[in-house]
Amino acid sequence: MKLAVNIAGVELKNPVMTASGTFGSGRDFEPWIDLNRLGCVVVKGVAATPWAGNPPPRIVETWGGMINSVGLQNPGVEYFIAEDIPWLRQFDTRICVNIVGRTVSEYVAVAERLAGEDVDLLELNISCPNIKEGGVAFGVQAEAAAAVTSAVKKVARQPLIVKLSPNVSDITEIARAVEGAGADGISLINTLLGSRIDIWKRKFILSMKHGGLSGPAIKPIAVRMVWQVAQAVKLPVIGMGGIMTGEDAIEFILAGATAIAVGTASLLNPEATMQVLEGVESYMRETGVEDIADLVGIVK
Amino acid sequence: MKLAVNIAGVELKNPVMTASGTFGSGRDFEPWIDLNRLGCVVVKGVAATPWAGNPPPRIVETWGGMINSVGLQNPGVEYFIAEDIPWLRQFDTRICVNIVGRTVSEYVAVAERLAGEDVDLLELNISCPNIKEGGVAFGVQAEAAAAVTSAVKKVARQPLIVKLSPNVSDITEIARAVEGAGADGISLINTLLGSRIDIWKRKFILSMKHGGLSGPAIKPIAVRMVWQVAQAVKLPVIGMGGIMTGEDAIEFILAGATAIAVGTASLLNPEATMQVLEGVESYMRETGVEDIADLVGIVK
Amino acid sequence: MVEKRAGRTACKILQNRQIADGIFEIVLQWPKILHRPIAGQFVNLYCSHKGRLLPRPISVCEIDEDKLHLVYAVLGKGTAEFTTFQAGGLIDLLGPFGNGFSLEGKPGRALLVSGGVGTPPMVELAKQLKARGWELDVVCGFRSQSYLVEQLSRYGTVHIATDSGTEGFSGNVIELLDHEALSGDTLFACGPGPMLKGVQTWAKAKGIPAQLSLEERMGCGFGACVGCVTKIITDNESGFIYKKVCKDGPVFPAAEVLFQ
Amino acid sequence: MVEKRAGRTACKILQNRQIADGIFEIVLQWPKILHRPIAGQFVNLYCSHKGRLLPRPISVCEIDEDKLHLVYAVLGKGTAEFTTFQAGGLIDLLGPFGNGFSLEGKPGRALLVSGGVGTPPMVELAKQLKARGWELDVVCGFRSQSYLVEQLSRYGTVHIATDSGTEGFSGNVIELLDHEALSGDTLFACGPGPMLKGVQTWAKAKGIPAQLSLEERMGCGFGACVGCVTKIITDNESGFIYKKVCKDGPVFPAAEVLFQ
Ligand SMILES: Cc1cc2nc3c(=O)[nH]c(=O)nc-3n(C[C@H](O)[C@H](O)[C@H](O)COP(=O)(O)OP(=O)(O)OC[C@H]3O[C@@H](n4cnc5c(N)ncnc54)[C@H](O)[C@@H]3O)c2cc1C
Ligand SMILES: Cc1cc2nc3c(=O)[nH]c(=O)nc-3n(C[C@H](O)[C@H](O)[C@H](O)COP(=O)(O)OP(=O)(O)OC[C@H]3O[C@@H](n4cnc5c(N)ncnc54)[C@H](O)[C@@H]3O)c2cc1C
Ligand SMILES: Cc1cc2nc3c(=O)[nH]c(=O)nc-3n(C[C@H](O)[C@H](O)[C@H](O)COP(=O)(O)O)c2cc1C
Ligand SMILES: Cc1cc2nc3c(=O)[nH]c(=O)nc-3n(C[C@H](O)[C@H](O)[C@H](O)COP(=O)(O)O)c2cc1C
Ligand code: FES
Ligand code: FES
Repeated sequence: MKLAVNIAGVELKNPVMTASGTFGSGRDFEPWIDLNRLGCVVVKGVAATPWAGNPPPRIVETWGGMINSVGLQNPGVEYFIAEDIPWLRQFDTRICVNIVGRTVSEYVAVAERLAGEDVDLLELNISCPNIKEGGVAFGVQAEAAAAVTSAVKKVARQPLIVKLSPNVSDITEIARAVEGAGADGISLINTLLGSRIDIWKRKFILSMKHGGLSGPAIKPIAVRMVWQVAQAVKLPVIGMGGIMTGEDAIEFILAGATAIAVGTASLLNPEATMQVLEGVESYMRETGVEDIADLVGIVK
Repeated sequence: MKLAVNIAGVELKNPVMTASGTFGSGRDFEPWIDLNRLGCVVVKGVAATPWAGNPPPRIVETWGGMINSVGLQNPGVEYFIAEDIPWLRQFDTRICVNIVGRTVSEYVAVAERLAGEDVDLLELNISCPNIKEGGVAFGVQAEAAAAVTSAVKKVARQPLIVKLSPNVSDITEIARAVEGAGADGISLINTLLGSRIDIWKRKFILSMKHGGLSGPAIKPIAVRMVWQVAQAVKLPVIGMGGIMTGEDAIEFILAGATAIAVGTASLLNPEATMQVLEGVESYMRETGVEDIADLVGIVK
Repeated sequence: MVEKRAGRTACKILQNRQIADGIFEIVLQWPKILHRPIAGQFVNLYCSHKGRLLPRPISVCEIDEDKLHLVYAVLGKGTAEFTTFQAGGLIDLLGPFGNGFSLEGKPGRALLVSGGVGTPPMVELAKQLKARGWELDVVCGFRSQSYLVEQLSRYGTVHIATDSGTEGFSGNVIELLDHEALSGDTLFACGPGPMLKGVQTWAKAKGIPAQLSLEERMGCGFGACVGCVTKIITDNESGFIYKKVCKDGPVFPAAEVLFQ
Repeated sequence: MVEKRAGRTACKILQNRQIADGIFEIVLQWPKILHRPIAGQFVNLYCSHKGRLLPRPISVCEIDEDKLHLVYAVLGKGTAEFTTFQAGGLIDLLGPFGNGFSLEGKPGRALLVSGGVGTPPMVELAKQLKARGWELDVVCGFRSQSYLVEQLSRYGTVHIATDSGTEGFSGNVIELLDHEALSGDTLFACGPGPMLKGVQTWAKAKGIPAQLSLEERMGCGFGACVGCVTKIITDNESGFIYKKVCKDGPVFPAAEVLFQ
């Protein structure tokens, strides 16, 4: 049974990745899972300089999901290089760095700084709804998405995945724009903008009012968008949004995802990535699939 | 305790409406509820001529929600006038007609035909994702939304609510466009485009591949959009999307909805509208609210 | 004014046990506030898992004085969840819904034809028909293992076909009908689409009036969502209109159903 | 290599009963595969309602040989659901998590100050401190009805304040501390934010080193989501950095916590 997949020239031993921001750099999961078994660790968003993030409350529960407004708190790229790359390199897994920024030059700075570093993939997060400064603005306008993609592509030494926002009228337009601008792959979906009000206190629960909705509630939207994007571009697609089980992962793969990422599920159960991997394997066994590649995008 | 609300000059005895397409014209609910207790019955989408709708399967379950691709099956405006208006007029409740069309002139035809009829409100559905012909295209482009709104407004004799699609990058842009074009109110959200794949049969479950996601899963997106639109326009807003309880309804009202509509919940429990109404009443009692209007949009 | 009905009701589970591979019988205490169901109607059962909100429509298998028997196959996650429900516990139910089989007409010889979990509704149907003086042949097709045969034998002659040939006739119900040269004055059928299509053709050829009980995915079960439609032959441009399986059906005259 | 831990574990419920208005004690069989919790740590409890997926963090109240006692207030829908769980049933649990109270230092006189459902963690803490030779004053504030007082009295002198004045001192815990002129070599506190802020100020004024156990909404409970942060005083531009309540806390030195 062949589980290995290829994303923009980088071989992953299996299609199970972690979704950025739900796995830190993996340390918090070591007590439960063997990181060597992951196809790729996608680390939490890394910025050029340390970001403080948003004030609490940052988390609120919704039916079948959660909203977060972490605001990309992160200790910056220097810390990441010094601490997290060596730590992650203990494990036989791929490293993908999720890059965040407020301006094109901030994104570029991170990619530039990582150019000589030992990471396998870059993921450009142009879709986080949790910062006022604009990350998300890049994700909802095709020209802006293309501009940041091509600027980063110029300096990047690793293949560049662009992560799309689902908060758009036409996801294929953005996908085509970043493909045209030189992206090597596309990942989606990031969170949907949502909010919850505390009716007793009569105020928003999150300090930032709105935040990003994730979890199984959003899976049907994610599956639809992954399918649309897979139809629209030639790039490899990484699918995510509400994956809880191996069966969910297969749904994304059939829709056109070469690899998939587990996000919120890992927060609810630190062993989720392993369960998803085992679920994928047992689906392949049960249905007699020799090579996972034979499933990618076969539902038209 | 004052529950009555005013939508564009039409008084509703209470803010609880039915969401179009989840209540037929009310007949199916008569065994369970007293229609006299509803603020307003919003009927299933009515077209100029009978529409056949999409082939089955039209329904699929998702986590905390469902996807439908009914495709606006309806017997047309003549049937509606002959059968449903007299039937609904037995009850002391408002009638709002959800208008669907494939072209501007089809929308106009329905509004024109209803001009001399005994209905209280019109709701322009420019947001149904379930027809190929384009309804949704009106809902995702500001100019198209404005064009259909002003065309219908010219012939309409009842106040015109425009129902927005959530599948857009900036809901406030569309809201402002239809406000500018003469809408008397805005209702939102319609369903989010989603899909599910049967991994054993390796095909989409719905015959149309994609459909409209509704139910509690989408509530946080709906609350966010209702708040954004209420901030952006001066029109009364009718809020919906995943309302299951009176507490959910209050969340929308605090976010800025003058009235709310119960959709999927009515399918899961035919008494849902009554339970929502009772929940709203008991919240008002518990928190000492004299007039529901005092709650509208107070969360900023 | 229509008659008022009780809403979603938590019913007491009296029994819930496996009766064949992947097939369970659940017996519920039937609350007096609910309408008494008739043969061919169904009830909506609901999951406890609050990710799964839609109804699971399950046909009335048999109704005693105050007990409802249902027989369900474990098909997906919802029916799998039902198997974990224990006697003594509660299950949420709405219904009964649907038109049921029409039992009108002068008693004679009736053919009941079912496939898989189309068999459960045959039990109450057979009971009612026999009570009205009909003579019955019940023809049931299964993949490999039969169930409900004992109950059905009380009311008529049971003929079994299995795909695997492990029990009874080896083949499908249409082949069995022909093989045993069965006939009748009327026919009732319930089962998967392809089987019903075969029954439709067979009955038409023999000139036997037939009623078919259909299945479709449901959003509500009581006519509100227009989700559960099937094509019914009509004299219009497209040759059909969509009717609701939950309210106009699930039982339709065979001659009216348009299979693809 | 870090030590391996057991994942989400269904724990047997031995008891689940109301001990005061809206306050429940749930006793769980503590599975051997889980780490043994210490005072000030918490566990994640999970709902059965699959609309509610996030953990409900609940502090360790007391741990016996193989039994975990938790005391929870019915605050919202999730804790309301917990009240329906029956002895003999199972509840999903992950943990224990958090740093717990630091019990280092030469035994002396300790002040334990709690408000509302900040009281449960004081029980295991008091037990551990007493075992280490500390003398304890436990000062607990409630809205109107006390609980856990009997357990706490085993380990030290309990002083009660109620907002309503229905039991003990009428007022808040700070007022009671002053009123009884209590003091100590160290202080431990758990309770709502405003109370902790008061304790911080009080302890600072008295020069008593204090540890505060904080609460925040959690997405995971084990450090992965960075959702549960609180402001910790730091010598940087903004004067603080965000630290995780679940992993860096929930217990922080009082001097480091920046309240708004
Ligand atoms: C009128 C009617 C009567 C029925 N009577 C019986 C019966 O007596 N015994 C029995 O075993 N089965 C019966 N079925 C089929 C039964 O409803 C489905 O097997 C069941 O809903 C599957 O649920 P699940 O959660 O296990 O499957 P999943 O595939 O996990 O269900 C997902 C969703 O799809 C729907 N769904 C999936 N398959 C079907 C189907 N074949 N028909 C309708 N909805 C489906 C479910 O209701 C649910 O909403 C009947 C169906 C209908 C329409
Ligand atoms: C470290 C820690 C220890 C705790 N120990 C106890 C204890 O021993 N006894 C006790 O009664 N309570 C304790 N709490 C508070 C308890 O976690 C909340 O009361 C509970 O999660 C509320 O859940 P709910 O579903 O009833 O409320 P809802 O408001 O319906 O919950 C919705 C969501 O918000 C979260 N939430 C709501 N209020 C709080 C809160 N105050 N703190 C954290 N999350 C919240 C819930 O976990 C859930 O994710 C503790 C909290 C923390 C952070
Ligand atoms: C707490 C949290 C933090 C996140 N942080 C990031 C981030 O830093 N960068 C990013 O690209 N996406 C971030 N995301 C989005 C996820 O990577 C993922 O796209 C989204 O949650 C959908 O997947 P899920 O439903 O499986 O969680 C975050 C999501 C959550 C829940
Ligand atoms: C089965 C079904 C049919 C619908 N048909 C229509 C329709 O005809 N016209 C319309 O404007 N909206 C239609 N909708 C959308 C609902 O009115 C509502 O906007 C949406 O479902 C969100 O609300 P809910 O989550 O409470 O269902 C339909 C929704 C469902 C579930
Ligand atoms: S299931 Fe809703 S109309 Fe039939
Ligand atoms: S709750 Fe996730 S980091 Fe603390």
